[in-house]
Amino acid sequence: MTGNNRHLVEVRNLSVEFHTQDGTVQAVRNVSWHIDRGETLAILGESGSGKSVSSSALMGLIDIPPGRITSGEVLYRGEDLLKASYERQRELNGSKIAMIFQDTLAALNPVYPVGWQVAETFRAHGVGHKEADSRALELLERVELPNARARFNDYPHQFSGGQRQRIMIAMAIALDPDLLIADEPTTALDVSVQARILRLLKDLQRERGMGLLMITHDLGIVEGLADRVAVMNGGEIVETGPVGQVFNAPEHAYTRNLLNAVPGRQGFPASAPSDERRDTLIAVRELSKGYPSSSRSPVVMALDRVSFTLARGETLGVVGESGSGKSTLARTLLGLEKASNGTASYKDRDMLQPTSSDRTVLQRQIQMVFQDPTASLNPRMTVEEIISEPWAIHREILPKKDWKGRVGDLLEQVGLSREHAQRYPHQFSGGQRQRIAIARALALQPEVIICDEAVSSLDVSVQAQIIALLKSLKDEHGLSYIFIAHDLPVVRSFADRVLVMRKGQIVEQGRTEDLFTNPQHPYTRELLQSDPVLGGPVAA
Amino acid sequence: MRGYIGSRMAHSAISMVGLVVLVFFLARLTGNPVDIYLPIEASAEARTAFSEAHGFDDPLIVQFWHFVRDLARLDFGMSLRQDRPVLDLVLAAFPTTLLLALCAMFIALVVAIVSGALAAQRPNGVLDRFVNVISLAGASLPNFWLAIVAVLVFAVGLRWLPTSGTGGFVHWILPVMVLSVRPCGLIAQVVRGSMISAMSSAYVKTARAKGVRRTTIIFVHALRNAMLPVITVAGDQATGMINGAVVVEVIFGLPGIGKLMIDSIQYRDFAMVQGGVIITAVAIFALNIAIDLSYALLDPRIRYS
Amino acid sequence: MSTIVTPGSRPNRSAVHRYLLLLWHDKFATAAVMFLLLVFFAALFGPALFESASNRINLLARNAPPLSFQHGWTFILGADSLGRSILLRLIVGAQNTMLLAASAVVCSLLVGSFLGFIAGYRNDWTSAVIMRVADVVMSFPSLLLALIVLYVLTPGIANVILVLAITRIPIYLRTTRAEVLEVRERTFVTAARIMGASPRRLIWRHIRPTVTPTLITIATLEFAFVMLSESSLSFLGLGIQPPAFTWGAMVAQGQSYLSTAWWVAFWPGVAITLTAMSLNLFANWLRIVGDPVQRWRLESRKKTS
Amino acid sequence: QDKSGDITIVLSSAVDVVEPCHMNSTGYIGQVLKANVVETLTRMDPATSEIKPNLATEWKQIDPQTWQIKLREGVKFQDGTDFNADAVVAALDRQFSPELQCRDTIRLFAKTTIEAKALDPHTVEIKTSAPMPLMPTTLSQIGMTAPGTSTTEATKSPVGTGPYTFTSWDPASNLVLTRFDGYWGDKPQVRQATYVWREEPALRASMVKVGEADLGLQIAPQDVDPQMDVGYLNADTSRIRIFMDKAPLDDVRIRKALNLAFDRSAFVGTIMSPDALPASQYMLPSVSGYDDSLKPWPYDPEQAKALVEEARADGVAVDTPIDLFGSQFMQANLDEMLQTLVQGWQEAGLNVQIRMVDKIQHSAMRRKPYPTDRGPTMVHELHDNTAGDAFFTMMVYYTSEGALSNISDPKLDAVLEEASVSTGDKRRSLFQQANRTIQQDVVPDIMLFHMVSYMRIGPRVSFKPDFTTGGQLELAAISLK
Ligand SMILES: Nc1ncnc2c1ncn2[C@@H]1O[C@H](COP(=O)(O)OP(=O)(O)OP(=O)(O)O)[C@@H](O)[C@H]1O
Ligand SMILES: Nc1ncnc2c1ncn2[C@@H]1O[C@H](COP(=O)(O)OP(=O)(O)OP(=O)(O)O)[C@@H](O)[C@H]1O
Ligand SMILES: [Mg+2]
Ligand SMILES: [Mg+2]
Repeated sequence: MTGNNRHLVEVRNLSVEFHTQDGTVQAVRNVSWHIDRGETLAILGESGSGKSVSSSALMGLIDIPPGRITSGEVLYRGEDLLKASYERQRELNGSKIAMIFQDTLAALNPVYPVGWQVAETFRAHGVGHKEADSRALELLERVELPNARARFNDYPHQFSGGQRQRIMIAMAIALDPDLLIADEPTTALDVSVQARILRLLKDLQRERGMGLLMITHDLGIVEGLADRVAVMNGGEIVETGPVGQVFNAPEHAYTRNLLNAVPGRQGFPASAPSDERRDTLIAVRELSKGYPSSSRSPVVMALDRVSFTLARGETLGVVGESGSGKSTLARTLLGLEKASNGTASYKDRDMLQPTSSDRTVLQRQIQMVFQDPTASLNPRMTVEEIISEPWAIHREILPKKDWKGRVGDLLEQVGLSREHAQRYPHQFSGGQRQRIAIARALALQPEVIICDEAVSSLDVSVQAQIIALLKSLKDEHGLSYIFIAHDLPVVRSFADRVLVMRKGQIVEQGRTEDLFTNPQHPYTRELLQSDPVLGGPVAA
Repeated sequence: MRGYIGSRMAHSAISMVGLVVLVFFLARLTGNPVDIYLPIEASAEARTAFSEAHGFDDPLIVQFWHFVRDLARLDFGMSLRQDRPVLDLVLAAFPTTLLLALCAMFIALVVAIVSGALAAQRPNGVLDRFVNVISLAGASLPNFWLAIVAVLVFAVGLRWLPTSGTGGFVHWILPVMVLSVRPCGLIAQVVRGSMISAMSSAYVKTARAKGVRRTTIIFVHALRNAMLPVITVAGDQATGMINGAVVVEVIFGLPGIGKLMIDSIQYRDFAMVQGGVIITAVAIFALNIAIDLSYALLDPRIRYS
Repeated sequence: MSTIVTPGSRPNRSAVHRYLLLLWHDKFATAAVMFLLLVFFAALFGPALFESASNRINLLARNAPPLSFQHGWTFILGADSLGRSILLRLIVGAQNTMLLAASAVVCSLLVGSFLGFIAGYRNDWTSAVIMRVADVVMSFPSLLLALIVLYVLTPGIANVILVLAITRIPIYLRTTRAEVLEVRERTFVTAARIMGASPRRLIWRHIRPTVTPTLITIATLEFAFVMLSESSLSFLGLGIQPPAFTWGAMVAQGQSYLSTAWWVAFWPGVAITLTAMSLNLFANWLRIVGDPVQRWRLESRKKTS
Repeated sequence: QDKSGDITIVLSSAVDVVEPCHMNSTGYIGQVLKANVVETLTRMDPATSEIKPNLATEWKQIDPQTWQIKLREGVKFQDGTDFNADAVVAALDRQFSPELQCRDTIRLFAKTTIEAKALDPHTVEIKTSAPMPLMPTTLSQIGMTAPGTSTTEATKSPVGTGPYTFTSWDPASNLVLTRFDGYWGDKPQVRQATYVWREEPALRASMVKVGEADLGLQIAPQDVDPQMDVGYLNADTSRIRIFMDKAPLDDVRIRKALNLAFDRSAFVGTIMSPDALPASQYMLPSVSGYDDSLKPWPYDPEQAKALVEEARADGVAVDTPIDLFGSQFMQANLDEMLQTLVQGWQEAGLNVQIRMVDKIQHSAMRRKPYPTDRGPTMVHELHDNTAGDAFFTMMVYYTSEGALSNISDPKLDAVLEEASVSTGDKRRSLFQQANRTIQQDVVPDIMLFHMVSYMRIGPRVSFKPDFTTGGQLELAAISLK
């Protein structure tokens, strides 16, 4: 290690391109940045602007081919990682440089218990089995995985999105790396957990002088955590500098745009004529769902006597603790999980055990955007095929000749371009995939869309665009949404009513305005308190 | 899990009944054993006497009733050809077959998994092409050809090993080798195929980011995800061997179930055929239950009710 | 959007052209396709052109070694034990061989995978019934099945295909089912299901593409196996009877000459292996072309800037 | 222990039955037991086909249905019991036990029954229900089992008077015989013989080659190494039987054409071994009743064609496809032989299709009652007459009554009937006459070859096989080097 080098990690002139069927995609162009010990660099930027790709390049994780690093060097304490041998790269990965991946479901090996996978980081770098296990357990407890000891041997698919994200984090911080790359590490975490996780990262940074590369779209986090910020757009860094400077006096037009789009700064939804009596679409009564206890873990009551209604044209925000049963609620309503108890009806049709004719209606009228967009897209289908699939299923909606045009329209509406239609899911960034999933849900023009963290990976400007789109659909076609999110400002700006969930129960529900201004339940208060934008320490 | 095994065994018992009934009645469509057991010159009287002595002149349903009645007492009947209890003969032959199958499958699996997994690291690369050609040749070489060439080379030419027969460990080397070639080729191909997809998964990237060794990534992370078709195909091959590695048993003079069954079928030794089928079916059913359970063990997302 | 697409270096070529180009980038697959075409034409025109020449017995040329031209150029691969040109017999035999093997493999593949999809997708009593029937088929001695078919039906090619197909159904069935069990749990299948996709669509559009490559790999390997096992049925009187013949029959005929005239069994063996290998290389190519995550392997090669 | 007197013999099929009353019908039983463990009252000299004394010292025919046999004295069974008249009676009676279904009995006696009784300790009288002029020959095929042998169950450890005791037997892998010290005759050189079996000819050849075995039976002609392998006529004669009931096979010209249309000598040394003999009659030349003057049909394609054309001109349906049935288990290279024949017939203008069938179907084709739903039919078959008298062939295959016959020719029947009850030269010449009629006039078959087998003999032993070797392999005849 050459001591004469100032920076812990320095990226110079990095360019990455991908080969695709239609030509070459330049994902990253001449990107340069650096991080010093104990410093936090935040990379902000539009979804698909090359944040994930440029950081994976550091760890040698880009598939070459089809990817190609066309220029640049990555210096870790003066050593060019792009030229390092495989074995050297392996030594550094995990121990000196670690990464929290964006898409947690795909990133965890589905066939191994999570504890085993966390412990593997230790084992890969020479720690014995016993010790690795005990340290892994310690870590899982540290990232607040509930019941960590009992759930040590559960498999990734048995955890909620936020829980998986914490498992990923545990894996990454296991060996106190010099540099931690955190790619959207908290998108699935509720604000209070998020705050504690961020504090954990900060502590580590302070104790060990860890450098932190934070990729996020959450400006609140950036403000609270980062020392410097780099803004990416279209594969390039358009602006960089200390946080305060960039946020207070943005130079680049894109940065300005971004800062203006932040939700929550614009007040409450103007549209909600909320007292008007509207017909009820979905009525849920006393819905419960327990997961049978596996070998060691106790029965998990993912839903505990949940009751609520959804009216036509209404947006129902669902917020709450990570792992509180929000996704389970969505899945149960769609019949993907068998409810243990309770009823749910859609326009007086039984949703839990529908007759086959009812099922057709339900499938036509209720759509869902999954929390894990990557997994929900068939890797062997082009985007065009994916988005037009609803029409192929429900032939009456759109004649085949119009599919292509309509797909293009939808792509543009969600902020992608028409040319993307021929690409495959793996060729997109996390946020782009999320938008493809949204486009697919919209394609069917259903009456209800259940969005499970549908906009969590989107940068604020695209987020704003999507929210605006959803709102306009609601106004024009009377769509209703069940909108599951952790991002309270977004919920506040979009939802008419809000449910707050905790440990499988609804602890509070009410009109958005009431709830946000006058929270009743202590948990709701805690939640609002922790939000960096709404009430947290870094509130503007 | 226990409930699953229980219901599987119950279902298998029903299949077993079906199998036995099928074998019993269908086998009797394939000609009269008299034509083999008596000299061709035998008079009509001698032929009738033979049929009577062995109960072939009873109505089929009566014969079946006798069979079932004896079976209930675990009496599988007597071999027409050898005039010994079927059960003794089958149980004497079965260990040979089982040992052959176990050894051959073990070797085949190890070699195939290692070579197939390594080949998949660079599809269409040099190693891949090499493994491809070898495994395909292995999967399409006739067994008898391999067996005879192996004897000519290793026993006659080099004199390293005995030509055939039973005895010590050395006697098993050639048959096991010969027997493992086809499953090895087949499994290597399947491993290669499903490993290619597994290696491009996101969790492989995670493992790389953790600094996991390449061999661990291949053989621990990717392989387990790729194992589903592999064990299915391996199971099919093992089933084939339990049914009898006929060529190998015949050529190397190993007294296994395959040879026994082939002879019994050719000699219309119905009691033997029935007994042999029951015993091999028990093994095959058990193997299939084990394989189905291993799906759930390999991939926790697969669960059986 | 933010990314830059360098304007397509690919003008709008037709799909056929594109696939040919993709094929061209895999030289092995190209060679394989050429060989398969060769076999195809041999199968199509061989019998018309050389039928009688290939059956002309000439005991003087018995077992003539390869590259001996004294009997004419057609004896370049040598002669069989009746002095017939091996080359011509390979060409003429292609038709029967392909007809038989291809039909048997395709039948068992189609039936097996169809049942496998049902069994894997439904996973209820239908699945249990299908799987237990498959168990029975796996445990039923294939020689006995052959004899039964022989006695119950009239001998003919269709019946060989029947026997070969039935005995090989379980491997496709079990492989398909195992894969389906896993794939149907994936989120994208769930996503399609809540969109209202019919089971048929789920299976065809979402599950099948993931399962097919494995099935094709197995099928290509089975091809060789079926070609060889067919000949073992013909001695029972089931199947193709002389003077008609297949490559498998040629191998079987050469079996007894292994130590004296290796070429009699060798060349047809090579033909079988090469065909299986070509099919397999072609299947590998298809696997890569069909997998968007892998396709670059065939695309990127054309522009090494 | 001294192993120098121990040898290993590799057979071509598993010894899974050792019941001596099948030993003349099932080759491997005879090869193991006959003259080794179990002896017969008389024996045939292979060189002359004459019947010689063995356990019997003399015999005479009292009247057409009564024979008197004098037994050798001082003989003991391997279990220690005395060999005497009572033992012989027991052994003969056992042969007729209904539970045993003795194949030898079925073949040798057909419907004839016998009654044996002891006249004195060393004389036995046998009364037969019908005249049996060939009693001495018949007795050369009946094994004398010890009186203690079960008469209701096939024995699994036969006891006889022979020079070897049945020591151990694992039906799955091997069988061992050990020299019997109380043997009445000369002490043989071989101390112990282990029999193993391999079905694959190349394996048997290899085993002798590498020294794992000393004798290898049934070496395939193509594997023959003249240094080690000895060929011998194995008593089998192959032919194609013609079912003379359907056109065009009911026309003698066609049957002659079938015989003329191929070159028997071209097979010899190619598909058939170089030592195989083209056959003119369905028995070996050593059999009494064989006619030396008869030659195999010549190769005359022109005449064959002419005969076919002549028949065609007379309105015979010569183009009707003829089915030729064969079964692979009968003989090696059968496929090749039949294909070559078919090509010859095709050139002569006849349309023959090969139909390979399973063992049972083949048997069912060959014996009466014949299947009725068939077209013009021919069957390939083998027959061995090791008893040395034409009777054992002619009555079954060529009389109207014969179980395996397709002929109904009263004149021929009369000749054969007379021959069967005659003795001496008259008997021989009547059979010869019948053979001539059959080959020249009736033409009920296409006679092919007297078949040859090869035995591989290892360097430690010497042995000279002959046509009886297929049915008996006398260990005493093996000498050690
Ligand atoms: N394998 C690939 N083939 C082609 N294009 C790719 C591939 N992987 C990524 N890209 C493209 O590269 C660009 C950068 O992707 P990247 O994942 O770095 O985006 P990101 O900035 O992380 O976005 P997000 O915030 O949505 O995660 C995207 O436009 C994406 O479409
Ligand atoms: N298959 C399963 N087996 C056992 N437990 C499960 C399973 N799936 C989910 N759980 C548990 O059920 C609880 C609720 O999970 P759910 O996914 O609904 O949470 P969530 O509210 O969506 O959380 P997040 O915001 O983190 O996505 C969690 O504690 C989770 O660990
Ligand atoms: Mg990203
Ligand atoms: Mg969730």
